[in-house]
Amino acid sequence: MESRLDHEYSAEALSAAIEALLLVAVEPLGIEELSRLTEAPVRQCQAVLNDLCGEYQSPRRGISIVQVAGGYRFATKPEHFEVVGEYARETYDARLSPAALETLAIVAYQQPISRRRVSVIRGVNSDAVMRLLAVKGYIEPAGRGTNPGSAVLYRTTTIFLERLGLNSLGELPELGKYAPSLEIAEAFEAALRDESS
Amino acid sequence: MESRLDHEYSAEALSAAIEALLLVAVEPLGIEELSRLTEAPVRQCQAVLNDLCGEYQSPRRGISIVQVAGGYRFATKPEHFEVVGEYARETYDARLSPAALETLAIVAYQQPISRRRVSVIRGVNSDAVMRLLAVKGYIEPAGRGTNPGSAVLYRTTTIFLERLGLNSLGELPELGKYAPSLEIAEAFEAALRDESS
Amino acid sequence: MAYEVKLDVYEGPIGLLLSLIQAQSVDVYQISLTSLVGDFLSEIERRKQLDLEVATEFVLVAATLLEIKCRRLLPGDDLSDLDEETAFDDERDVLLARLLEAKTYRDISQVLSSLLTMGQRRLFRRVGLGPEVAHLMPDPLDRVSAEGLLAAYEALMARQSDSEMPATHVTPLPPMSLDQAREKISAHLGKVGVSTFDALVSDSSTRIEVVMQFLGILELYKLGEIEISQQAAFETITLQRLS
Repeated sequence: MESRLDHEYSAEALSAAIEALLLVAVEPLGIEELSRLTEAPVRQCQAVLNDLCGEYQSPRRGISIVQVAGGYRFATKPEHFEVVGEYARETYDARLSPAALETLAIVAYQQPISRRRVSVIRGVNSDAVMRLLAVKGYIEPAGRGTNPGSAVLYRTTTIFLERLGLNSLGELPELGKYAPSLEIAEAFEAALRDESS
Repeated sequence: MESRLDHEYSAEALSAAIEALLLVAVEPLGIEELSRLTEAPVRQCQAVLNDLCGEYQSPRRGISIVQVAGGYRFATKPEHFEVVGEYARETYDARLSPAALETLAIVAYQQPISRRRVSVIRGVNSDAVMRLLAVKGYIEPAGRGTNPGSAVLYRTTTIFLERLGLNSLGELPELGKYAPSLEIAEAFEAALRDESS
Repeated sequence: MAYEVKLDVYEGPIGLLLSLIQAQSVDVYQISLTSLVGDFLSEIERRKQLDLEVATEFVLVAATLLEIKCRRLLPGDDLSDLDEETAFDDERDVLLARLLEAKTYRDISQVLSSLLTMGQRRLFRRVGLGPEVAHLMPDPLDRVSAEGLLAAYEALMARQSDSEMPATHVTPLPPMSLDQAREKISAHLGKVGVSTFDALVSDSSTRIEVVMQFLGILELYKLGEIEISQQAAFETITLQRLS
């Protein structure tokens, strides 16, 4: 295969090309994708990328390359949040109401899931909250269920993973650990059974 | 005025903060705006920025800071256009083409309109598509809404009209029966605004 | 289509119940069902006053709660029909399971919230392609006419009206609170002195109204304002005003 540069990449040229790709990417770029786009071997890409990440660690830099949602991405460093956050508030508003957070948690752990099913779990029509989450980019349609006439199913997005700083859904906190303890369950049950307890 | 860092910025910290701002800025940032956001004097900002631009000149870097009308922004260097173009084509063909048409249609028929509202109508986050359309020259900012803190509104450009062979917006095909849905979109947007506040 | 959505509405009946339980006491062992039922009903009442549509689900949960409460208020335990008991237990278990599920998601949403707060301190570049490479991007208006643009817009708008909330999903709450039920019973017995339960609820069209009035009777009985008599289970209930 012919290389785009018509010659073997030098480490420096490959590093620069990867840097350029990361600047224009709207989603995290995985190492395979970088390798395919640059037509350089995965191993070389990874080595170059590791060095590049290291360079941006320097305190002189206000930005860094972070690994998130299964790929690499340019991001501002947390210490500049005060300055950057003010500028970007309109574009990057991440605040969510408790209802939206609960809905997001349900989608995150039960995806792919229909709006209707979310409404059933929450016991209240959740269409508007689901729309808000889609507009904010946290969830997206993921096709339809397998039966004819099935509803649209939703899943979380890479933006969701980015905002939470997770590399994959597998890094979500384990649901089982947050199930109510036996004591709580018993107390709830008692509340629904015996007036005296 | 008190500095955000509770002390005078070191040149290094200011440089890092400016770098972070330039990374996330949607529009080029002017020197006055950088000074206001960082709360550092214009002169200091300019000096630091000149050094920063110089650093990115290095052939090791695949990106640079360019000065355009209105301010400074990050850009990819010309020698990487080919690899970046390949990414642009792939991303665009796979994901963005139908979305772009839909988005452009909304802007055309509902202008001036904010990015957020377009997302509300489409039901998915449309920021990336809006930016691509702006880069392509089909839409452009048309000032802000009348309320304080209003979002930037977008409209179609003359390039858009030329491309479609129209003399004016009045020549856009007339809307049929779906026009009343505007109210639905407005009701949703109102609901979402309540929700996120 | 005129409707109003308020922040409150986003909390479902199970979530509301959970909030009330957690607001009531830090010690979950001290939960009082009576005040739970009262709080739940007055919250539904408040939402109704805000002129909001209240989901059927709220009414169903209220009915289950009321049923649980009714059983406790009843002297003895004569309702020993096995099928009915089992059905009641199932209903209560479902409510319990949903409460525990809601608590799980509520707790974990706190974790997501703190991850989001931390994640927010680091902002990603979303600007995408710069103008310098605009010419490398395919043209979205390639092969697209003004009519094509209109078609895309109309298809989008049609899809949007399809995804409207179905009006059947929510129903208005029947217009009766516990207080109103008690007042109605007192007024009714004040007029006729003695009445059957069937006569009392003859003008009530919904299950929840009947349940409300049944609960009202039990409360008035506890307060010693009325006398209740019934020959056997499912026989006619006779109500008589005392004093």
